[in-house]
Amino acid sequence: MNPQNIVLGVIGADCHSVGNKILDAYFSEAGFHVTNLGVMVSQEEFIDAAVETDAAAILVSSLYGHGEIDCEGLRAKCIERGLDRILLYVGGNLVVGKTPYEEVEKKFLDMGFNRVFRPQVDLAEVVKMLKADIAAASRP
Amino acid sequence: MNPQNIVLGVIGADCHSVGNKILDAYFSEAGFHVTNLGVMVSQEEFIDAAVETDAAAILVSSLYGHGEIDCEGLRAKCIERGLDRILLYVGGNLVVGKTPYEEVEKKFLDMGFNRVFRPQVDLAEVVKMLKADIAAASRP
Amino acid sequence: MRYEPMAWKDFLTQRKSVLATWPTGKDVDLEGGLRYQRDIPEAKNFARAMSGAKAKGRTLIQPRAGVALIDDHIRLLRFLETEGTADLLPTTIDAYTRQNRYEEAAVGIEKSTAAGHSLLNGFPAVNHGLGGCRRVTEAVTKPIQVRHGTPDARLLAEISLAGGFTSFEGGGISYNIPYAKKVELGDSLRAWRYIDRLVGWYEENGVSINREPFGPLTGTLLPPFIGHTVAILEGLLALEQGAKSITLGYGQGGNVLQDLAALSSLRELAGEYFEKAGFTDFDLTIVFHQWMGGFPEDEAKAFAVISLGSFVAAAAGVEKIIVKSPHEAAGIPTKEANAAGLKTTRQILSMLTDQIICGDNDIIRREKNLIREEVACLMNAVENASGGDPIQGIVRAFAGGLLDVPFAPSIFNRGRVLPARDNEGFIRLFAKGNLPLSDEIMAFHKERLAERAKAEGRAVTFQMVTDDIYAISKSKLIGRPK
Amino acid sequence: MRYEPMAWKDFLTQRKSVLATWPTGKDVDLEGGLRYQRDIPEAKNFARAMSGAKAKGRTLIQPRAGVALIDDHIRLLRFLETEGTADLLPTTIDAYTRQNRYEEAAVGIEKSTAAGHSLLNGFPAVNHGLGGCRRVTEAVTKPIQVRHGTPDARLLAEISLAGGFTSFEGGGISYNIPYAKKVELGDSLRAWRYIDRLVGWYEENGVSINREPFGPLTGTLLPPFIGHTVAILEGLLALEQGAKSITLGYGQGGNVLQDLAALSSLRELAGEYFEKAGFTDFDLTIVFHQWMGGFPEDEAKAFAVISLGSFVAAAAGVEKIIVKSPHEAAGIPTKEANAAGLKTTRQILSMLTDQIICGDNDIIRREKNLIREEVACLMNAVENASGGDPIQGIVRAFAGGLLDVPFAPSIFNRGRVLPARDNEGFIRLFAKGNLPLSDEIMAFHKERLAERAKAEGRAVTFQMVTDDIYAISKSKLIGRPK
Ligand code: B12
Ligand code: B12
Repeated sequence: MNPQNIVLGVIGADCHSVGNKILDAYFSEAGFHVTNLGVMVSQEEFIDAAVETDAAAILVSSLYGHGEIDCEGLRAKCIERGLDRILLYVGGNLVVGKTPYEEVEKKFLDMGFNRVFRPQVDLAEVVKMLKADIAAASRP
Repeated sequence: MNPQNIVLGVIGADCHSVGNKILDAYFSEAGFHVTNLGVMVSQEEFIDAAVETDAAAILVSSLYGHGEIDCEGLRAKCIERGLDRILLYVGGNLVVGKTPYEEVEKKFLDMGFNRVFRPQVDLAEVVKMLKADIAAASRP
Repeated sequence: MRYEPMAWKDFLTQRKSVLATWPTGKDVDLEGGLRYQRDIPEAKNFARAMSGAKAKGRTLIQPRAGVALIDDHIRLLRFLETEGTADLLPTTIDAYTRQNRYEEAAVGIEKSTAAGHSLLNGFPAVNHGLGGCRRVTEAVTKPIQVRHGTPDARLLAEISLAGGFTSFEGGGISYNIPYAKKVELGDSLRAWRYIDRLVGWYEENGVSINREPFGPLTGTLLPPFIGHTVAILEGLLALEQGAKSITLGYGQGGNVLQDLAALSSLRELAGEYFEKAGFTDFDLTIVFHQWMGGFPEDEAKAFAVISLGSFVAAAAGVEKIIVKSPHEAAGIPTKEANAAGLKTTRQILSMLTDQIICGDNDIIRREKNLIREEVACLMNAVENASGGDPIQGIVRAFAGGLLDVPFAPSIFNRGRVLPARDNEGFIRLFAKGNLPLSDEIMAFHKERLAERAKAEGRAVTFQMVTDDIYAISKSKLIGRPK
Repeated sequence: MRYEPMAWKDFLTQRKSVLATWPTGKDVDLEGGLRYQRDIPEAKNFARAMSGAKAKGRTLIQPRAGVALIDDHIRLLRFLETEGTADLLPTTIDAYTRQNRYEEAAVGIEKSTAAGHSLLNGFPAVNHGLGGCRRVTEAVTKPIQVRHGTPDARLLAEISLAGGFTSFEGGGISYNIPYAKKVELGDSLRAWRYIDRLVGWYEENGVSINREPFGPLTGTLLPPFIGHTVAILEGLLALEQGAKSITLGYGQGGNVLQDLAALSSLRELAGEYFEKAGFTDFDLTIVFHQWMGGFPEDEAKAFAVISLGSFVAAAAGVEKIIVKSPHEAAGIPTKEANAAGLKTTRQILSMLTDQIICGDNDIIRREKNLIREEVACLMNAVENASGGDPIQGIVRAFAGGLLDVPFAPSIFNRGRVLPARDNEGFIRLFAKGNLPLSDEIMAFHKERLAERAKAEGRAVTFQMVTDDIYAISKSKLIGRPK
């Protein structure tokens, strides 16, 4: 696992590209090697890229509301493909409609994501967490 | 009891005069003889005017929030002064703060008012009710 | 007119009886107040905040807020400065205190304590006294002002200024005519002479206290020139007694160009009249009040009204805006609703802060000229009636209907003036009562209203006025027939 | 460029395969659709509503709304027309349908039925088929439009137009570049040729169907001229196929004067380009979109953004405004939140309806000239690349970066253009990529940005762009450093 490498993308049929471009710039600036798959990324594409780059984390965005449907099963597929220590982060407008963040977080933690972020998250905080989480995951 | 005569005023230390002027014009137009006491009217002044004009109803306004304190005891004082069949209407922003109308209505009905109105009330409806209520009260 | 500060000796004599009108009066002493004020950090001085806003071209936002009990009031104000990001804080005084009915205010405090929530529509500062005021002013980080509507606010001023408030709203006309029924105008003017003298004394002693006459008056279809004349007169009376930091106000009328013209002319005319009267050492700033008439009940609509007012404030570049809440039509706002009004306002102001919107244009120029002439008519009439004494001039002008505020409750106001909107929503005069306006001016008003009447196929009657009063609360600017 | 309607024979051949792409396609027949459309009352025809608004100088309000299930969708729309007083209704299509992924839409319908609330971000009209669409269009009293973001919307158009919708949003560029990743531009343009031909056919047969290219594109710091060029090109392509009722759109940029200039120039330029291309029988109207970028999370602030957009719409006098809700930053709005956005908008529009606000002024004139020149640069480049065929011109222009939409997801978009705000909040170009703008024009953009950079004491970098993208959601217009 290369602790520098992360995979980034917007899942499903989601076309929201603005946040994705900003995340790419931000995490690159913060020292990561970002493989940015852009928008409309399938679970398979995420996993292929993670395998290929030996990534430490996959950062999934979903803005358009179908996150619940699109993200289901990603963790299981990762394990299937041998990515059993990979970190899964997800953020954006994850479900349809204004929903208390706690509910959303629980839903996606239950799906196997390590961390769940609201759209207003401070990216500096995310970088800190990601570095710490990767360090923890890298320990034998 | 003269079914045409009504007394109008804004109770307490309340200076809101705009609605009062409109009510005066509206009820006069609708055929009532309105004794308009204007703003800042005490319970005693209302009752004196009602006694003097042999009024069928007193229309109390309270806009400024102290309605609860200012209106307490008006019914008892009416009875004391022999106005035992007089109709008491009250309307406006009767309590401090945005409050469900049902709560406000209950509070003022309990105080002895016959009808309680929100500021958005349609005055045409009020005229109808008032005529009907006066007719009912005039029956032996 | 001659302007003369009140003799200090007379002030001190009066002072004794003023302080004796309620027990908390005895705690106040002038020197103690001054020492206390001197220790207030600059950042909390209202007058400085206002002149800072002028220098930086910023618009400061201020809510109205006041509840019965000290701790609740502090919690409310803190919420408004943190969550609401208010730049300036108020302490709105309850309506019993405004009428000097301190016994009833005491009952209100008791009942509020018992009920666990405020049964008063404001903070009874006199009853809470010096200590209570200081607890409040010390608990906040922003400059804080007393906002009320008190014809005779002498005791309130003594207590609250010594209590650390650095701005005091009101005036002998603007806190009588719209707020009282039977208070003689001469009495309230003399009471405010005292208050202005007190403010002047603080100024002489190096403590600047902001004074803000209440511009919107009845808040209901007020043609700009009436409010402007009152504001300028009260400004002159405050300057006469030594006040220096003067904030004149105007309430949103609803027609954007009329509002822009009004705001710009208020600043110009006040400056000119002040200087013509011989005052030079003053710091004039302008406050704009979001719509002061009946609000729509629906909160989404209320947000629109709040936003439109904020837009005008930004376009006009005023120093301060007084903010309404989405609860306006219903009742005193919760702290959340109050903060919501502030946040909407802030968002509009921030989005517009670097923008030029409407510069000057022909219509604005036309309206400014009109206001200038109208104000001149009224100011001349007061001058002529005054025999040299401004207070006499004002009292006589109101008695003769030369000054007349539409819809006001005071029996010392003639109440013959009836305004209505023209076909574009400008507020015009339908009946001028006895206002000393020239024939040309009245011809213009009438012509504009005739245009509307024609468009609506009805005559200009009181029904039109009523329709206009209801209009904004029914989602329109102009009350057209269905 | 030559404009030629698609041969009817080719249309019919293509039609067979289009209808075969999903089972519900087989229910659609052209004549049946026509008969159905002819029976729709005039008051429900979208094209007529738009031209009526133009004639009366009114601004109609329209929300976005769509949920997975038919009954819920009907309830939602009815609520928006009654409580929200919407003048025009939408049916927003879900994102699976937009990508022709009808199987996934079917899953979404199932899961939504199971969950008891919508798990889809729109109404899957293709899956619901002709019957479903007719139930919806019959259940409402207002004209209703399909709003989506579908590169290949041929089947959706067939079903929804035969299903009683009288307006269809989108275009071959505007529903590809911002909405898709790998769809060839030529493919989407040809798909939309088909759709426009279908609309043209209805027109030829006496049924007017409104067509609305999607103006705001990525909704993110879009300089007016880019959107305008795309809108004009899509207008031309629709006219080519016989569409007549054309509504061109523009999304709020945030600087009021730039927005006013943009709206006024969109109308002028489109008219001119349409006529220059030989089209005369068209009915052009303008739609303004309230802020299409990131919204503030706080609802009170969102109301301010909604209000400011409404203000601009009123000042510009557009025929239609698309309304956002206070939930925008969070998720698809509840029906109440959606209605709240409508009510705020209505209140602003009604208050301003009889007012003239900003007429023309020097800044608006400057910006209009700039936009005119910029659009000319781009239109010429497309013309030159076209070899006479507009579709070729557009495909080649995008390939060469002569047309380029900032922040778009499509790999057929170069994505080299970077916009940023100048010191007054006008959207300018920081990097022009390969856009064929003249040196004078670019010198103006650079100069204006340099002014801001100087004011902020930093260079014009990508950080500035990012700051500007976040700005409105953080209560500012310009993303200044702290
Ligand atoms: C204009 C106004 C003022 C003006 C009044 C000028 C004047 N002299 O009239 C000024 C600026 C002076 C003012 C002052 C104050 N105001 Co004020 N004011 C308003 C405002 C904005 C509009 C009132 C109005 O004229 N409406 C138009 C008329 C036509 O409507 P109306 O008054 O509601 O009257 C109609 C109905 O209520 C109904 N009605 C009334 N009475 C009755 C009786 C019967 C029997 C019936 C059937 C119907 C009926 O019919 C009337 C005609 O349609 C309202 C809020 C609002 N409504 O938007 C606040 C409001 C009434 N004011 C309020 C307050 C608190 C005050 C102050 C105490 C200051 C403060 N703390 O903020 C002072 C009052 C001091 C005092 N001594 O009274 C509060 C009351 C709060 C509450 N009840 O919880 C309100 C609701 C604002 C708020 N949300 O905080 N105010
Ligand atoms: C601009 C925009 C569009 C543009 C997008 C252009 C483009 N190609 O990018 C257009 C107009 C095309 C568009 C289309 C649609 N949109 Co849209 N759109 C928006 C809007 C207004 C802003 C998005 C944006 O760019 N924000 C700015 C960027 C910087 O912020 P961001 O995207 O949130 O990304 C940041 C954070 O979320 C976070 N983040 C994101 N992912 C991750 C992941 C991790 C691991 C971390 C740590 C952080 C993180 O960091 C990012 C950078 O700061 C939002 C609402 C809003 N936010 O105000 C709606 C919104 C996202 N759209 C929405 C919808 C539904 C759609 C549509 C389906 C149309 C519709 N039904 O209304 C289509 C989508 C079709 C499709 N196939 O995807 C909904 C989603 C609803 C929901 N979740 O319940 C929203 C929320 C609006 C709403 N309230 O209805 N949209």
